[in-house]
Amino acid sequence: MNASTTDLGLHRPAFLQEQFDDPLQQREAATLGMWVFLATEILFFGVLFASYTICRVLYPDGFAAASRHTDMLLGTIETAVLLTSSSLIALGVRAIKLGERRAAVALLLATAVLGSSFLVMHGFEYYREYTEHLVPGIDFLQPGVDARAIELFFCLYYFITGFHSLHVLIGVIVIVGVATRVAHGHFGPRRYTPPELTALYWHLVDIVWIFVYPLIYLVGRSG
Amino acid sequence: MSSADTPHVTPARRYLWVLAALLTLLALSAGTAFLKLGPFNSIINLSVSVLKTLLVMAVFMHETGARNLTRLTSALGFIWLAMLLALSLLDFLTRAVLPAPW
Amino acid sequence: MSAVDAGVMPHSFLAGEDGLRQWLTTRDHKRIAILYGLGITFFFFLGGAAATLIRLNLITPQGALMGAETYNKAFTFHGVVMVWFFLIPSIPATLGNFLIPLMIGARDVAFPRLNLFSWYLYMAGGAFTVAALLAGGVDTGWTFYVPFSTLFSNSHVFLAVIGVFVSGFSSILTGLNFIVTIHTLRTPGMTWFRLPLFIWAMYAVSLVMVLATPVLAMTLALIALERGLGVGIFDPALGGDPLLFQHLFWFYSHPAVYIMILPAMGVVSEIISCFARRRVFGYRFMTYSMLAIAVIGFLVWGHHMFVSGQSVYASLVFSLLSFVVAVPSAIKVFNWTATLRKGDITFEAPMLYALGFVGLFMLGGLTGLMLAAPALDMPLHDTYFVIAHFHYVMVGGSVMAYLGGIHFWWPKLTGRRYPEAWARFAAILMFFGFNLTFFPQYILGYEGMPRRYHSYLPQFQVLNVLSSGGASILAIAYLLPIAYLLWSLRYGKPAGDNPWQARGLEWQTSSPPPTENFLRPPVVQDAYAYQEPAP
Amino acid sequence: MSFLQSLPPEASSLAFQIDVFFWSMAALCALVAVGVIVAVVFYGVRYRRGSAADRSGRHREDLGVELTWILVPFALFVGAFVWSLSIFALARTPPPDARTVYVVAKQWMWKFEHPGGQREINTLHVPIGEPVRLTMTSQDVIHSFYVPAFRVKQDVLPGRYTQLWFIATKLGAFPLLCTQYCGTDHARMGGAVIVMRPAQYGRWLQAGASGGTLAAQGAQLFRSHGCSGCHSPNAAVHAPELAGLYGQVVHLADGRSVIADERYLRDCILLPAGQVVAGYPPLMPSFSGQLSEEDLLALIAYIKSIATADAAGSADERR
Repeated sequence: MNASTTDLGLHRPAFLQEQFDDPLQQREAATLGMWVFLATEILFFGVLFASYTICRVLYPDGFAAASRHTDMLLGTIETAVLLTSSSLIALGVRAIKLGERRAAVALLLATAVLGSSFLVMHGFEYYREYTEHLVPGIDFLQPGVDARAIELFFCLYYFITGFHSLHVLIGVIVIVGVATRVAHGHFGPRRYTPPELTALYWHLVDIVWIFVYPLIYLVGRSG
Repeated sequence: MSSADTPHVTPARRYLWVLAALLTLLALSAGTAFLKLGPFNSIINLSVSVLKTLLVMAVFMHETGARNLTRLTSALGFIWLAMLLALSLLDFLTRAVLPAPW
Repeated sequence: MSAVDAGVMPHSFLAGEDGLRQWLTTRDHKRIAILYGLGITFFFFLGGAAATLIRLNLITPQGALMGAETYNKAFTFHGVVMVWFFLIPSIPATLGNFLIPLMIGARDVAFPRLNLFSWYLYMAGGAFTVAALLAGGVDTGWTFYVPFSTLFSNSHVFLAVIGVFVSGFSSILTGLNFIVTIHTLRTPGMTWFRLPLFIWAMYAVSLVMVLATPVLAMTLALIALERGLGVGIFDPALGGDPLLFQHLFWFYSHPAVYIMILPAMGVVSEIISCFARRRVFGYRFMTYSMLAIAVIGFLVWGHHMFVSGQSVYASLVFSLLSFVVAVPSAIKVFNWTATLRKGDITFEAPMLYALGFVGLFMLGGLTGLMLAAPALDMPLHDTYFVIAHFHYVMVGGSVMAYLGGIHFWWPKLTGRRYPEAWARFAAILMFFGFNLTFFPQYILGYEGMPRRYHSYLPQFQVLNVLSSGGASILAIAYLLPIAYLLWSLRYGKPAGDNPWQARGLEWQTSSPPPTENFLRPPVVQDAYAYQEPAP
Repeated sequence: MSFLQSLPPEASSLAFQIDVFFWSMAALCALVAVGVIVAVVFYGVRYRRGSAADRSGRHREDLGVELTWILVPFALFVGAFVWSLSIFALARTPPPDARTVYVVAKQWMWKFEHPGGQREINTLHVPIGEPVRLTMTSQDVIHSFYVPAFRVKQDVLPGRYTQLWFIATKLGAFPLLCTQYCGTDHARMGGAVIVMRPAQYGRWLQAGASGGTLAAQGAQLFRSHGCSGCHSPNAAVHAPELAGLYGQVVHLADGRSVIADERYLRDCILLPAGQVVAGYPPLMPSFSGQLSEEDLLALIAYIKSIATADAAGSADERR
C-alpha cells in the first residue's frame, strides 16, 4: 500500500478494485493470475497426456491401430480452424488496443464462430464413432487382438477430446461475452486486460489441441 | 499509467505470417504421417507440435516482450508435466516384465 | 463471535455490519479466514470422531466395537476428512488468509471474490463428503486405489471422489491467489528477502498447491468416470495398469505432505524467533530450503511404491531423491535449534507448541528416512510403522504448529488473550498424549501389524491398548483449547496491539485489525529485529 | 520389555541383514534426535529469560555452519542409500535355481499352486534352506503378500505378475498377512507359511500330488469344460488342432500372423473373437468369467504339454 496513492484516490478509475493501488498493479496481478491458471490447465491436461503416453508405451501396436479408426481429415481441418481462430483473436485484441471497435467485435465473433464450428465437427466425429461401435462403456465392439488396447485408446480419446471440447465451449461463451462488452465500449485502448486474458486462455486451448492432433490422429498412418 | 495510454501492439502482418507458418507446419505433420519413417513419424510430429507451441506462445501470447516472471510461469506447467512423465516413464520403461509363468 | 467483540475495537473487522448474510458474502480476507477456521474446526472434530471409533475398536484383537465394513468406512472417512478437509487447508486457509496481506502490508489478497469462492468450494466439497458418509460411507481408504475403488467397492466412492475433486479447486484457487498476492501486493520496501518466513512458507506451499492439485483432481475425475461408465483407463480387463493410478495419485499426494508441513515450518519459524527474542538463524537458508522442499518434493513420490511392482530402477532413483529431500528439512531443524542460542527465551504456550513441533517433526522425519530406504520399506510398508511416521509429521508436526499459530496470533485475530496456564497445560498434555498414542505404533509396525486391519493377531494387543489410552488423553488435549479459546472470546483480557512485542507488520495495526488492515501505512522493518530496541 | 519378545523371529536369509540395517538406522536416528533434544533443552535452560548467560553478538549468515549441516547429513544419507541398495538388489534377484510356487490372490484368500499340481489355500508349505520364488497374480484387486518373519513383502496385481523370493531359515509356522487394503475382510486375508525339513516336505508333496501335475489337471479341465468336444482330431466341429500348436506360427483370419505363445493361448480362451485362425469359422465362445486364473494356468500347461505330436498321442492314450 502506497501512501501517495491514497491521496490520489480521487483519480482511481471505476474498474480499479480497492485492494490495488493503481491500474498497472491490477493489470499485473490479473495477468500473473491468468498465467498461473494456465499452468494448472497444462497439468489438468497433463494427467491425460501422461496416461496416454504410458498406455501407448505399453500397447504401441494397439494405439496405432486405434488411431487409424479416427477421422484424420476432420482432425486436420479442426486443427487448421483452431489455429486460424487463435490468430483472429490475437488480431481482435490488437484492434481493441487500437480502438478499432467494429473490427474488434468482428474478429472476436469470427473467433467464436470458428470455435463453434470446431465443436460441430467434433460432434460429427463422435457420431461417426458411435455408429462404428467405438464408444467404450456404451457401444464398443471391435475384432482383433488389439481390441482391448483400442478400447483403452478410445477411453483416452473421449476423455482428452471431451475435456478439450469443454474448454472450447467455455472459451466460445467467454469470447462472445467479451465481444458484447467491446461493442458496448467497456474495453478499449485504456482498458484491455480482460480481453487479453481471454485471448491467452484461447491460445492455451489451441496449444493443447496442437498436441492432441498428432497423438490422436496421426499414429500409425504409415503402417 | 503510461502503458495503458499507449498500448503496445504487434503489427498485424506478424500475426498473419505466424498463422501461415502454423498452417504450413500442420501440413508438414499431416503429410509426413503417411511416410513410413518408423519412430521418426512421432519424433517429427511432436517436434512440429513443440515448434507450433513456441510460435503461439512467442507471438500470439506475446512472450517475446514479456517479463521474466511471465515466461517462467508459462514454463512451469510444462516443466512439471515433464517431471511427471519422466519419472513415471522411468518405471514403465525399466520394468523387468515377468514372462507369464505357464 | 462478532457480537462479542464489537466493543473491543471500533474499527475492528469483526465489528460493523455483522449479520450472517454480511459474513457469507464478505470479501475481507480476515473474515474469510474465520469462515475457514469454523469449517476446519468442524471437520477436525468430525475426523477426530472417526479416529476415536478406530482406536476404540482396536482395544481388542477381534475388533471391540464394530464389524469390518464399518471399520473400513471409519478409517476411510478419517483419512479423507483429515487430509483434504483439515490438514491441507488448515494453516494456509486460516492463518495464511488472515496474515498474508497483513504481513506484507496489503489491504487484501489480490482476488478477494475468488477467495470467498474458494471457501464455498471447500464447503461444497465437504458437503459431498459428508453426504457420502450419510449415504452409507466409503470403504476404499483415502488413497482410492484402483481397481478396488473403480470396479469392486460397493460404497459411495463417487460422492466422496467428487467431494475431494471440488475441494481440490478450492486449494488451487487459494494457492493462485496467494502467489499473485505475494508477487504483486507487497508494500513498497517489502523486498523478497525481508519477507517473514511464514510468507515464504505460504509462497512455497502455494506453488505446490497450484502444481500438484490439478493432477489429483483429474485423476479422481478419471475414477469417477470409470465408476460411471464401468470402463476406463485403469481397468485391468483392458490392460490398464493399476500402477498408473498410483503414480498419478502420489504425484499429488506426496507433495500434499509438504502442503501440510511447509506452512507449519513457517509458523514455527515466527514463533521460535519471537520467543527466543533472536533473529532466525540462517534466514536465507531457511528460504532456500523451503523452496527446495517444494520442488524436490515433487520428485520423490515413487517411495510410496517400492513394493507395488514398480521397476527396481525407478525405486532406486526415488529412494535417492527421497534422501535428498530430507536434507532441507534437516537444515531447518538445525537452524531452529541454533536460533535458541544466546536467546532470551520465554515459554508461553505458542513456544511450547513450537518446541513440541520441532521434536515430533524431527522424529517423524527421521523415521521417514528409514522408509526412504527400499530395504526397510519392504518389511515396514503398509504397517503401523508408516502410520506412526506420518502421524508424527502431520499430527505431531502440522497440528502442533497450527495450534501454536492459533495461540500466537489469537490476540491479533480476536483482540483477546487466551488463558495462559490452561494453554500451557493443553500443549504439554498434547505432547505426552501424542507420544503415548503413536510411539507404540512404530513398534507395532516393526512387529508386523498391517494398517487398515479391523482385527489383529493377539500378540499386538498390549501396544494397541497403550495407543488407545494415549488417544483418549490426546482427545482431551484437543478439546481443551476449544473450551478455553471460546471462553476467552468473552472473558479474555484485552490483548493490545502487540502483546508479544513481535516485529512483523501484522503487529503494527490494532487487534483485531480494521477492515482495511492499516489505518496508517505500516513502516516496513526487519521482521526479526528482536535484538534492536523496539521502534 | 515384553514387547521385545513379541518381535517377529528372523526366519529368512534376508531377515538378519534387514534387521542389522534397521537397528543401525534406528541408532543413527536416535543419535540425531537425542543430540537435537539435548541442544534444545540446554539452550532453553541456559538462555531462559532472566538467566545470567552471555548473549552478546548476533547471528550471522554463517556459510560454514550451514554447509556442515547440509553436507554431513547428506553424506550419511548417501551411505544409508548404498547400504539399502545392496540389500534391496539382493531381495529383488531370485536365484535361478529357486523352486517356483504360483500364487493367486483373490478377495479374501491366498491360493497356492505347486508345479507338481499340489494346491493349497491360505497355507503355504516350503522347505527350509531352499530358495523359493513366488510368482503372483491377483484375480480382482491389489493384494500384498507379507510374511513379517521373513521381512519380505510384495504387492500382487491384477493383470500382471510380480515375484518375491526367500530362503526360510527356521522351522515352524509363520503368519502370512495381506498388507494392501483389499476390501471388507482385508484383515482376515491371512494364513501361514509352514517351513518343513526337506524330507518332510518331500513327503508332504507326495501326499498332496493326488490331483496330478498341473498339465494333467489341465487335461481334466479340457474335457470338463467341453474344449475336447471341438478341439480333438475326431470332433465333428471344424476347429483348430491343438496338439503341436504351442510355439508355432498361426495365421489369423484378419491376415496377421502370431506366435502361439502363452499370452496368445490365454487371449484365445478369454477373447476368441479376436484370434480367429484363418480358414476356421468364428464359433468359439469366450470362456472369460468361467475359468479362474488357476484354471487358465492349468489349461495352458496342458496345451504346452501336447506341443509335440508324441505328447499329443500320449495325452490321447490317457483319455
